[in-house]
Amino acid sequence: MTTHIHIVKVHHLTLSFPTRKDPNPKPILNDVDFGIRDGEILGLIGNSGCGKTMTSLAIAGLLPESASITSGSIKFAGKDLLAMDPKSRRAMLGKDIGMIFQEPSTALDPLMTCGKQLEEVLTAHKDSTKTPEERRKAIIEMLETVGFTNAEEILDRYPHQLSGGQRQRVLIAGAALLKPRLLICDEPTSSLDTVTTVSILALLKDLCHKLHMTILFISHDLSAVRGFCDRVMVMKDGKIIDKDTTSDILSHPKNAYTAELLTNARLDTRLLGLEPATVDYTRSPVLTAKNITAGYGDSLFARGKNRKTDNTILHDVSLEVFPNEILGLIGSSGSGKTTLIRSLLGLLPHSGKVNIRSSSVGAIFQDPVSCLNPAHTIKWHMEEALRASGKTDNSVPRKERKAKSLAKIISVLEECGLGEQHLLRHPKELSGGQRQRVAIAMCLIQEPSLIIADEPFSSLDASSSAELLKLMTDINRERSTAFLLITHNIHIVRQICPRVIVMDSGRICEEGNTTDVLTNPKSECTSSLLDAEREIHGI
Amino acid sequence: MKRFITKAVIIAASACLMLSGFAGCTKKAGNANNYAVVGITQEPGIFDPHTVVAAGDEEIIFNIYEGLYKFDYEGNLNPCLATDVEISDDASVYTFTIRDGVKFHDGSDLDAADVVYSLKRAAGLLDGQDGVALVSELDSISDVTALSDGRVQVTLEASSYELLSCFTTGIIPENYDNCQAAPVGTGPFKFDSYTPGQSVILVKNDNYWVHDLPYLDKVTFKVCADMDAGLTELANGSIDIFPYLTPDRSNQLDETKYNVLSNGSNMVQIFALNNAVEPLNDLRVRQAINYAINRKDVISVTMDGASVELTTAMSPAMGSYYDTSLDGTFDQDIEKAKALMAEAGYENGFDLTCTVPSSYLIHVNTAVELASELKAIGINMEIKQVDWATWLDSVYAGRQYETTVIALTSDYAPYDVLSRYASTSDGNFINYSNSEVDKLLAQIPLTADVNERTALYHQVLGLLTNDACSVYLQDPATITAVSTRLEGYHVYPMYVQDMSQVKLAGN
Amino acid sequence: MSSQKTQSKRSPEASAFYIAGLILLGIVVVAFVISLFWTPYAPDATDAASKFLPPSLEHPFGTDNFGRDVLSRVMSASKYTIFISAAGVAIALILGTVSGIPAGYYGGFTDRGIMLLGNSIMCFPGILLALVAVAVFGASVTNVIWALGLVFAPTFARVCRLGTMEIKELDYITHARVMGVKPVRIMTFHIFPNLVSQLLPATVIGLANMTLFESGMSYLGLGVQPPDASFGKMLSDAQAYFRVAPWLVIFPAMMLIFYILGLYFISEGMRVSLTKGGK
Amino acid sequence: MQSKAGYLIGKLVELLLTLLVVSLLVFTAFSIIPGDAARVMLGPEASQAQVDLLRAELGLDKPLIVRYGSWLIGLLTFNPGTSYAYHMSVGELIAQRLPVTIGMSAIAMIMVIVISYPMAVLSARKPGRFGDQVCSVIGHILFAIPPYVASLLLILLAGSLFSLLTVGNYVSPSDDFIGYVGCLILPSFAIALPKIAMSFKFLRSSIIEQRTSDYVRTSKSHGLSDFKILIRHVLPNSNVSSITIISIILSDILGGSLIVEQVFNLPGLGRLLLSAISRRDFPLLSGIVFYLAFITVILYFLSDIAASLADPRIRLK
Repeated sequence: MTTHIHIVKVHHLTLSFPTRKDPNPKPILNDVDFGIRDGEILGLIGNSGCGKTMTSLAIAGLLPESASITSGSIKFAGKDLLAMDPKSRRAMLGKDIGMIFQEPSTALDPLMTCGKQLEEVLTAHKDSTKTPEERRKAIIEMLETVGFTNAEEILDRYPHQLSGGQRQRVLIAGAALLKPRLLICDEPTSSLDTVTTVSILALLKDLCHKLHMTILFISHDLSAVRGFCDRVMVMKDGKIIDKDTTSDILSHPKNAYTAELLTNARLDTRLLGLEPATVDYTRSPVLTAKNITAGYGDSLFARGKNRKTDNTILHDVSLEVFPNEILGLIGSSGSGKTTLIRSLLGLLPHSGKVNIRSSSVGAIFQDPVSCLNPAHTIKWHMEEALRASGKTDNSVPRKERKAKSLAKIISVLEECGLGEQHLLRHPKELSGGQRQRVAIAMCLIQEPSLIIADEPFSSLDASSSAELLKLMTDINRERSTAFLLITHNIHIVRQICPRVIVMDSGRICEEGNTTDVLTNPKSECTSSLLDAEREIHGI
Repeated sequence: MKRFITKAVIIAASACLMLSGFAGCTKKAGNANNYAVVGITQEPGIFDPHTVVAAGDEEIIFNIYEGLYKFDYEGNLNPCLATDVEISDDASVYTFTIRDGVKFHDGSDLDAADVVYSLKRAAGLLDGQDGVALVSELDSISDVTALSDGRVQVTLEASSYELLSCFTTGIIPENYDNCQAAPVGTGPFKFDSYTPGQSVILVKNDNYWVHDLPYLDKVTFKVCADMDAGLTELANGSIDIFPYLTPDRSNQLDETKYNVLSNGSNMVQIFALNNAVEPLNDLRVRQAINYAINRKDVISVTMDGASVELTTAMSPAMGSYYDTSLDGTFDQDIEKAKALMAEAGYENGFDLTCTVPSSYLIHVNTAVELASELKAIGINMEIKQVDWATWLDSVYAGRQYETTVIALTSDYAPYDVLSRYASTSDGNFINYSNSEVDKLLAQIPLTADVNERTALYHQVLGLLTNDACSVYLQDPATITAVSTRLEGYHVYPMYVQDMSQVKLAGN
Repeated sequence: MSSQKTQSKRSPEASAFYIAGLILLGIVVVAFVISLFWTPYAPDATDAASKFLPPSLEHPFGTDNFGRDVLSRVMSASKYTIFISAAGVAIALILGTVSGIPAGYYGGFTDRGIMLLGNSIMCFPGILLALVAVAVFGASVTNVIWALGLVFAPTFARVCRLGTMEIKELDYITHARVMGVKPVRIMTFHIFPNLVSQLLPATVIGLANMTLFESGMSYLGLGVQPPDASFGKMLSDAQAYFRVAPWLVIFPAMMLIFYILGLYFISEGMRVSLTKGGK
Repeated sequence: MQSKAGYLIGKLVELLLTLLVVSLLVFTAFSIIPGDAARVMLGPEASQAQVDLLRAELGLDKPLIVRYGSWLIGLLTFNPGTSYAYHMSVGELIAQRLPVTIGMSAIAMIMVIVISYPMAVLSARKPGRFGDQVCSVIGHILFAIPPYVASLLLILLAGSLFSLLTVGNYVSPSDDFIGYVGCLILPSFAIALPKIAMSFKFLRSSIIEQRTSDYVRTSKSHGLSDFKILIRHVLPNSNVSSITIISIILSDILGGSLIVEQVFNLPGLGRLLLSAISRRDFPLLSGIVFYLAFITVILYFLSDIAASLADPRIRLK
């Protein structure tokens, strides 16, 4: 092996949060030892709470006050960081070490223009640029480097006037303004959508070459490092358990935990063998929507006055869902998918016609945390669904009715892979996947002919998603329930949806047989979705 | 950062010191010293001598207006703007001789025309007054004329030997009708200004007809929210004279700074029983209540023992009119009270409501003490506090109440005190009705001889006490704190503040 | 899951607040409970012979200007304080939830109407409104309770409205709507139980603030009426004597402050454990 | 910019509607008060004829709706009638008392800001440290002391300690401005005490919250010093969230002054109010209540505007 110049060398670092009660707690970082080579992009992967963020903060010198480094050392370009005084460490920040963080929406001061905030980076390190004009020039230059074509305008914008991706670019510009040698990126893309993620990663890679920066890239998602990092480290419980080049890790994981992470990331491998029902397109559709136009209303006064300002999100959308069908609905974020289904469910005022053949439509939503009422038990939820469906028979005596409904509830729960033991639990005592199952069970007990599912997998890990998918196809087959599945995951669509609709900017831009649409995209938005997918997952 | 803050604190602190230092300086510079500040607890409102009703207003305008006659601090009625009066034998015509050389505050001289105008105005005899007397006591005047010799003749509809004390009503310049905004009288002080809620300022009348009076250049009547606020101001030296204190409050004052004067107020504090409601319409119940009450304790908790006990409707301050033989009639006797209650069929007692005006601490406190004492004979008295307006409306005018506690004020005139017990009187809010009393009250004004009148008054008092028409409690002491800076202040047996005799100590 | 539960159980800071709060509140509540059955003397029995006795074994808190036992009066005053604040908060809570939840849930004109009324009430400095209400309807315990309930209702309405607006956007409410649950049922059974955690601290703070108001009104003579004892009235009566009989001020003030402080501490404990739990 | 104007117009309409509801509430409340103003003015000894005469003179015999209309017009022209009890214009009476109430509130507000702000900044520097804990506990205790109890204690203290600060001797600002401020300092302090605690608590937690926010972390990673972060980021942001609480405190202070001036015997609106209540002085009472509410409404309105100026998220929607 060739020897490498390490820009950062972390030596047997152990870190903990001692309190008065417990002076020797379990360390958060346990004997962490690695180096970052000059000019490389090093990925640091692990689940939340594994210590990857603490590692980065230790390097940057931004550890919380309560943290204590019990042993080890950190060297940056040969200097022992832990031996330096706080002032000179602070002087390194921004100048030698730049950082960007996960949540671009809150990482900028809402009261200050972007230009001012970027200028602070320069004024904090006085030596670099002198006059305001020079500073301004430097900032504009950097904004252009990170991909803004309207850099001058961005200077005077407030953070809330920018999109998430733009904010992240501004933050990158701030971190890279003084051309630090090391850029620490702490989950910079995890709150961005796929297309933006791809562009941000490309930008980082580009910067890395242009400015000769070294990047420490932290992520919980192994798939994100594909094609981006040179080397990857895997962290678990404060220890680095695996370390290798990216290609080796992805193709031949040596460590069992790494392999597990990898399989979780590759949902698609488990999708095979799902069998949705066959659809008869000649039957009359369960749901017909014609010329749906909808938007979010303004305040009372604005609504009357300026009709010009266009708050319309959906433009003239028409679609049909046939019995037994699982219809996929894909599109980038902001394309109007959620608005569409809210209109279909009658939750939003809209123009146009929605025709639903059966009286009840079920719905399951994205967030497993808020899909159930935290104040009530699962039993209550099921009873409430049953009551709301109006399918209880009021002629039978109360006691009998109760027994009957309980039996029904249990049978539906069992169908959804839950059991009697879950009846008296509260939502917080269930896992995300279980909660989504309860949500489905609540739909099923109402015996709907159509279930609208809005990104039900996006917050679940791969195995739970797979199980949930299986449940959905089972229901589809056995109960002949139609699904309208909104997702950003094209693989799932490919696997289970016979037909797909692609949306962009509030319009349906493509519609048709899934295989046709995905292999031979006719519209630009479909191809860009597919490109982004390919970039990230390497498929 | 820290240094900055310390600095700021120091600056702020020194600014405070400077401010208050200045405040001290300027205050002293403003002292011409020859002034007095009197604390009053009632908001002044009316300065017209004929429409004035509230005692709190009268005590101020006593210094501005003068009548034909005027009381002194011993209760004597002395000639003032009149030098003499001649009363016809049947007491239906009063003829006054007007004093010479008196000037109004506006510089004009006092003459008979002014007196005629003033008396007519007070009696409602001017054009457009429809005969509604502004001063209801003078309602019986049928005509006022100026005689050729400069005297003024007053003719009454019905004879009365008891009317002289009513001629203390203020005399104002002829055809003057702006007394509310700009009072003009002949008194020792001129009206200067009134700031609602804060003060009334009077200044010396240099042309006052009594030579050398008044001594002070300026008198300020300063409004204090209540007795305790006044006490705070006294302790602070911002007022010089404060009447209507209680002994336990005046005891807290610095003796070197304040003299405390105490005197009867000629008020009658009454635990009024509505004679028209069950079970108070039963004489035995009223007697029982009278016997159940320990007046000494009432006086002890409300006035720290400084008041005069009452058993009848008149204060001993009224001198010979007061009937001393009634003293001690209702000394506390629980057994007797219980027996009377049993006799009346209430051996288990009953519930009672006492409606008291919340603005008068002394009455509220009295009610509290009474409620506690009445428990002994099984009467469970609930206290309902109402504001003064509601009290006037529903208790005094509407007579919708069971019991109440109030102090009845009056001029220093016995007829004034007792006339309210006539069954037809507007002031008979206890609904007392005794034909014998009515007869006596009609007879009194027609009786020329003072001794005979006194005997009749005694008879009325005896009947009132016999009927136990209400519970008479105390003549609350008027306790006044006067700064040692001043001397010559006298406590009147009525609701006035005479500032004309007050002067700086040692002068 | 269970580890999470123990973690969010209570921080030492929160428990310190709880303990301090419960001790202070406990003193007043114990006085209150005992006063229901027994007080050393009848609280309104006057005794002219024993006025202004300083604290002694016979009268641990001394006697007042009527010779009444201050301890007995303080005990019976705690009854009114606790009763008025509790009843007032109950009224405010009921009015607040009944108006606030629909306002938040329906939005639009319902919201505007209800909030306009609420904001209008909140535009009066609270004590002013309570004073005027009591002045209009007469000073009595019932009227004080109603006045305070009315004054505080908009505060609770706000909490409910904001909470409802937040909760109604959550998936489980959307779900319930999709399932066809009736709005009234959604508000009562789906939303209200989830507001409890927000209403609880507001209730405790409301109790304390209401006590402050009540004592202020009694101080001005427009609250609890004599001879019944209340802290505010006792303090205003004692004001004249606080140079000669300081115990008349000290003990009622102490109990009043204990009660309010106790409530504040408990609400602070709730706040701390809520925010810590949230992290 | 369009919707900015819309925001302003919306707020203005809301303001006017609120004022209308406020005026209705006030009027209805005072129309149902028992007690006859004429009887109160004339006192117990007056005859019914005199009372009736005065009633007609005051317009008390007219129907309610007519009285409301004329009253509302009076309010809008800042001339809400003549006081029954004082025989003076209500506007004039209120204007006379306003210096006390406003002065006291202003001084109290200055005290709240001047004392609580530095305390909060210092306390929030090291949350959980001894000094912070002491501040917090003192804050809680101050919070629990009713203003009138604080007043009593202050009078006691002031009497024995600093006789420089005058108690109960009101000086009008036109006579002697410094004396005026001097006589208001103690009462203002009594009102300010619990509010200092309140604003301290709020500011402290808001500063602590801001200090742990993401953009502070960003600024740290940019190499800014703690002091600079405090001044440029933490304080401006906590100020934005404090604007609402400040307006609430101001309204509380106004209410508190009503009680405290009673203790200090200051001729402010509170005493005028109580005397108006007991004298059934309807024009005066309604005038005071309405204008106090009016001031509060304006304060809330201004705080909304201030918030929109300070926060670009509201300003540039």
